[in-house]
Amino acid sequence: MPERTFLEAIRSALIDEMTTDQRVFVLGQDVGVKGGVFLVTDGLYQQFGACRVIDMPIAEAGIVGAAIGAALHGLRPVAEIQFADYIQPAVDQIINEAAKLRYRSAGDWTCPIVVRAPFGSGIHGALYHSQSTEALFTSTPGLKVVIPATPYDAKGLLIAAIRDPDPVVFFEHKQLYRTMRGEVPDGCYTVPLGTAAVRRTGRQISLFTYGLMLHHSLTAAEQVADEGIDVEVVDLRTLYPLDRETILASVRNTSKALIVHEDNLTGGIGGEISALISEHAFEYLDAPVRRLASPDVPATAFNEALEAHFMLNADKIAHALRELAAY
Amino acid sequence: MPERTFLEAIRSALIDEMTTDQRVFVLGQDVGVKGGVFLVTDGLYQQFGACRVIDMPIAEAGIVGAAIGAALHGLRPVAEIQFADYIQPAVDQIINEAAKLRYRSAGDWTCPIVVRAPFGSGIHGALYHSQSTEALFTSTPGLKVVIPATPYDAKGLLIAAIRDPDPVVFFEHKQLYRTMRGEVPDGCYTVPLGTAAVRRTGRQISLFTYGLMLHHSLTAAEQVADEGIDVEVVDLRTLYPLDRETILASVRNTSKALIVHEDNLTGGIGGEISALISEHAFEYLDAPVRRLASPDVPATAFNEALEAHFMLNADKIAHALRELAAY
Amino acid sequence: MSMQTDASLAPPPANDPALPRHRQLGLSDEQVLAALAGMQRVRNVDDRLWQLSRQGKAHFVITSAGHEAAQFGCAWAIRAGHDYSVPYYRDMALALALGQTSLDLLLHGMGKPTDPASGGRQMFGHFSSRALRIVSGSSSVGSHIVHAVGLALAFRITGEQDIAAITFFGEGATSEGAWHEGMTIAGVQQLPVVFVCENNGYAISVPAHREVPVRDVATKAAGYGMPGVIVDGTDIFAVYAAARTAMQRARSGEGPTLIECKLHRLRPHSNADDHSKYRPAAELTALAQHDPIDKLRDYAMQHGLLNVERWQAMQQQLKAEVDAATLAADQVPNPPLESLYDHLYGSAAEA
Amino acid sequence: MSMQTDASLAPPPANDPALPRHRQLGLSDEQVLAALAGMQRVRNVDDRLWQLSRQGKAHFVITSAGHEAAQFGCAWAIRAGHDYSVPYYRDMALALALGQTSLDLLLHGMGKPTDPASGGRQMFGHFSSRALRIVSGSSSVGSHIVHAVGLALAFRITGEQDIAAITFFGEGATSEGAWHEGMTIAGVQQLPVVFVCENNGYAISVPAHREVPVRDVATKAAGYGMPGVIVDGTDIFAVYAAARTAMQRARSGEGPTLIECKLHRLRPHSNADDHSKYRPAAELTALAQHDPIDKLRDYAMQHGLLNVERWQAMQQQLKAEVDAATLAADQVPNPPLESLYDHLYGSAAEA
Ligand SMILES: Cc1ncc(C[n+]2csc(CCOP(=O)(O)OP(=O)(O)O)c2C)c(N)n1
Ligand SMILES: Cc1ncc(C[n+]2csc(CCOP(=O)(O)OP(=O)(O)O)c2C)c(N)n1
Ligand SMILES: [Mg+2]
Ligand SMILES: [Mg+2]
Repeated sequence: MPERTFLEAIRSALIDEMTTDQRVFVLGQDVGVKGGVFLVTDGLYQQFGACRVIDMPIAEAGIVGAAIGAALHGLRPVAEIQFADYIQPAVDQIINEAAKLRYRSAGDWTCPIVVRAPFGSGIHGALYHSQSTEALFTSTPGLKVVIPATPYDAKGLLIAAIRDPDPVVFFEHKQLYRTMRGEVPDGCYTVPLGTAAVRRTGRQISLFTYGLMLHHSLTAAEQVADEGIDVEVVDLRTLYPLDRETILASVRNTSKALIVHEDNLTGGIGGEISALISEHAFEYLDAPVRRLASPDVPATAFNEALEAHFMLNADKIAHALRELAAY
Repeated sequence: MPERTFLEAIRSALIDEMTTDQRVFVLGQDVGVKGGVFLVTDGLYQQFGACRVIDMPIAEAGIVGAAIGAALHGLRPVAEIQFADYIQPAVDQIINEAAKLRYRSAGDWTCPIVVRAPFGSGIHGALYHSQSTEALFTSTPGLKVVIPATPYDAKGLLIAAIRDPDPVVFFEHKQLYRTMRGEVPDGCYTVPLGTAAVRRTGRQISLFTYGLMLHHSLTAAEQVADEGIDVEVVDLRTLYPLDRETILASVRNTSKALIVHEDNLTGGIGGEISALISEHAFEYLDAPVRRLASPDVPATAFNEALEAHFMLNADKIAHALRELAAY
Repeated sequence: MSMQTDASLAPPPANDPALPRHRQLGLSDEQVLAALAGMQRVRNVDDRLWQLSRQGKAHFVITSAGHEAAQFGCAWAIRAGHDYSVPYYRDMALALALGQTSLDLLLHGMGKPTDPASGGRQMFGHFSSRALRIVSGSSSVGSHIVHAVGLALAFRITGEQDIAAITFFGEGATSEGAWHEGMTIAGVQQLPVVFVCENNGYAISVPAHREVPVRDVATKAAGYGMPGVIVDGTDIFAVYAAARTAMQRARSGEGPTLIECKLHRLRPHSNADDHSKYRPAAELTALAQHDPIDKLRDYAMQHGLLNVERWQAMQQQLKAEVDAATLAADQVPNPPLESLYDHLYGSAAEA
Repeated sequence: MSMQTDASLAPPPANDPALPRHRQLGLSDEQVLAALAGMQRVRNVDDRLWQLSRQGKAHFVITSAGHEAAQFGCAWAIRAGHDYSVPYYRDMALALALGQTSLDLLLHGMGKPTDPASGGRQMFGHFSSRALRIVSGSSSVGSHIVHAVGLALAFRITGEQDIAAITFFGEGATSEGAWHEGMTIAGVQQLPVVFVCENNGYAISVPAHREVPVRDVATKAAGYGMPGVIVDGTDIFAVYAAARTAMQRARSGEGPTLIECKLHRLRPHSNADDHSKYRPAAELTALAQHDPIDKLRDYAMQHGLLNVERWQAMQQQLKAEVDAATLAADQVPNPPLESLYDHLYGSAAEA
């Protein structure tokens, strides 16, 4: 199986799916000749032409709204928002339009669009090129929110998202684009939406996470393994709707839970997961459900020292695991 | 002390504060001659003139953005968004601009604006005149989110919000406007932001809620009181930042917690509160932290029967209290 | 498919100035009478909804009174079920002109499960039918324009010819950011889409000069690289002529058009509104002169398409029709409560 | 307050066509030379930032090369510390013209705690100074326009006269919904605000014809009830004349203006961009002809304000200056880590 970076896996998903399904097309700022600011769509313009790889004006509501309109006619648009920090002007289109179209028409109309956006810090992007904005979307019935962590999943989940009959917001961690490599098959395959993956089995603590933090978490799990702390690491993959079964089954097994996310602590998905565990696995718990997340400040700072201080890493996660193990 | 409806209390806050402080002004759609679609600003145009009671185009980002600009020059804008369902086009201005201005300029600039919006269901408003959209804002450092439940608080909290040095999103439940009456002093007074209020003391269950649901919760607490279930009812009032001390103190006392909100269950503020309790009062808990909220569908339906089925009420809350008491 | 929508398939118009206007436009007498009947039909539904709202049976009314000629005039230029229409809440008359029935509208207004627009989920005013290619909208002003643009983009991508999207909105909506973004994309790509502004001079209570920075909304078109056309929106023939030209332009790949229909909202914004608070008394009195139904009726009489008897008979029949439809709608029982959870997500099989 | 900003307080211009252009505009020789020095100073900072980025000492560079005349020309019409300026990331030259120093810019570019714009929090390109009334912006394209409009609204409310707000943006930003809403509000209320479009023909890689539906952004002004003016943005005097007229219009209550400065982005969008991928080679070669610094230098020489020796001396001095500023900025230590939590909320005392 060929090795690909996370970024190449996403590109490969787009190419394979566009080749297979004529209804699929890509639209966004700079996705054409430039191939996207991260080069995710590099070469697509040459391969599929200006009609299916569409450079758009700086108009996020227009981009998502146009995708919605095209989906109404049966197409399968994949809209790119250049950074997750700029998805806000499209919030109304995503939440009030895309996510409600099926429900508000009692199933007469549907809205199978994908909105891709790079998110996350660690590339010196400071306040407006680093945000984790998934919490804006994880309280919207009708929507799905997907965040892959591995190249294999990135491709399989993106193809599944494109084929899904409902709107999907698909966040890609910028730091994974070039640093993460893995085996990624040629051709189309899907990884089902709505299912988490147990990346490491363990008996003492369940760690729930997604995106870049999965990798820091796995490193941390190895660090503490030597100390006799056996951690199960669950990659959530879909944040909305959550895979409750996998989450609850894991924590019923281990009796302790740590949730790790790069998004701010307060109001992040961690609260929802903690609440779910409390509600449905309370009697299994041997310790408080813990959350480890970015501090409650607007986003990472430009200054390198502050950026490093802001960001989670394996050491911080290992520390939280040790504390929880000692509880 | 004069009796006022919830709506009159808000109007009285605006009038008194505009009289006291020349920097305060109101802007929004139909707030002028018409006095707002709910008549909250009725008479203000006549009293303060077109310069301080400004009818605006249908441009929510423009309304909030103009408020931000005016605040930069030292004014105290109170922007009205006609329905909480239409705050989405202003999300970028609220989250990325207002909430980050102080932080991003290291304190050089500040942004003391208030954004008022009526929210909630029960007036046959269906999918787009009924939403609870507070969860969009309860993960944003730099912002405050306030939701009053009584006429007294509505006035005091609104004046506090206007005087607050930072941006405040202020949601008013439409059903309370005319149905809720209470004593409301003449003249200016404030109710501090960031502090919850214990509305009913009790020893067995802590019930955390806000807005219209406070009243249903108090009714429910009375219903179950006869059955020997002693409920403490806490009115959160400020959803961001949460009054952790009051929440934790209450639950440490009662050992059980129920969170009630009209917002959807998944992704609502309930998850955050549940997580806080788990994290900081785990050892005091005698039962799982429970959440009772609206079902995870886009919003209430227009059909009366479905609307009634969607909505929480005292009976549903009493039922949840009984279940929790029996745990 | 409704009668009105056949007009766009009519033979090329005979431009003989001696002919009455409708014949010049290639419209038959029957088509004119059908439009008149349709406009009166929808006015009756409008009347009935206000009445039902006072009875507590319809919880929301948003009137199309005064807008009927604009909507019926455009409908003549639309092939329902082929071209896409993306309406707003004011477009009850359009929905009817495109093929929805009085019963459909009353089921919608009464929130019944058989409401074809939303199954009783949406407030009145959210007309929708996939069969007729009327696109479901939200209440969020201006947010639907981009969907029409996206549909037009889809035709471009699939290479479909001879098809267009048309969208409707008030002058107030033209202040929204999303409207601008839709217009911009349509202009940049010269897409097959027609934008129809029903300019009634008010956004609820706010008069146009406090919400629109120019006297004519059509002026805005120049900034988007498309023609802007002003028509008398109470004159069904003027509207039809403009809409037909615009739709033909769109369908033949010549790009988008903005049409501004100047007209009057004859009633308050909705049943929750009292327009006497913000409209001068003289203006309210003068409204009667701007009723598009009166105009078309007078035209039909002048040109011998109609006489008083036939008009009265027509009105009686339409009255009976709305009574029957109201009765039928009222009898539809509420949906099962669990249906609240239906249609949230589709199944994989769909894809 | 910088030298450039005094120009707007100069005596009424002498419109004698025999005079050199700057004298016709009431500008002294010293002012012209100061502007030239300023433009070269900021170009040096630009150069230095690219260099520092290759050294890993500045993580983001967004160039103002090619835009200097537009920004300095406008700055002449702004009374810094009195009028409000609401810039975008391309406006490094403006920040300097309004009174920020090379050191300020380098501190900002290197993310130092003493960065006056953001205390090292924002990426380079987010110029801000409350003292100079330069408003802090986000990176979200087009979102700042409304802030300028809100400032202008504030002047209206407080009744302040003889003050205006001015805001800057690229042609790409004019597609954003928020831009439209700001323009609409300014137009409806005829507010004292000036909109300056620095049209460099690209939004990152997307050429203007794929992002702007009209050839001239100035065309859009008509839809907002304000004049639209096109100027050669590489000609500092043309820009100054337009900006001065617009600011005077605004200050005297005559309403807003949209100014379009046509100019060229001489370098890639940012240090993360490679513009050879999307700009034709011939276009890249031709860029050298559009350097506004060369233009102003040639003008100064032609009119005897400058000679080769003096220009060389000036350049050397400016080179030394940027070296010194770089050294000074580089030596500033990182902030204490706990400062990450500062300035999240204010204290009640502030209010
Ligand atoms: C985004 C948004 N903001 C505000 C509203 C409230 N609202 C409903 S209708 C309306 C006025 C619309 O005026 P116009 O576009 O002129 O249409 P008209 O009703 O006059 O036909 C407003 C402000 C809304 N529905 N959506
Ligand atoms: C809302 C938003 N969308 C997208 C971006 C990404 N982006 C940054 S600069 C830019 C191009 C802006 O072009 P223009 O407005 O012409 O200004 P220029 O850079 O050419 O001076 C884009 C798309 C952004 N910063 N904000
Ligand atoms: Mg109107
Ligand atoms: Mg540009």
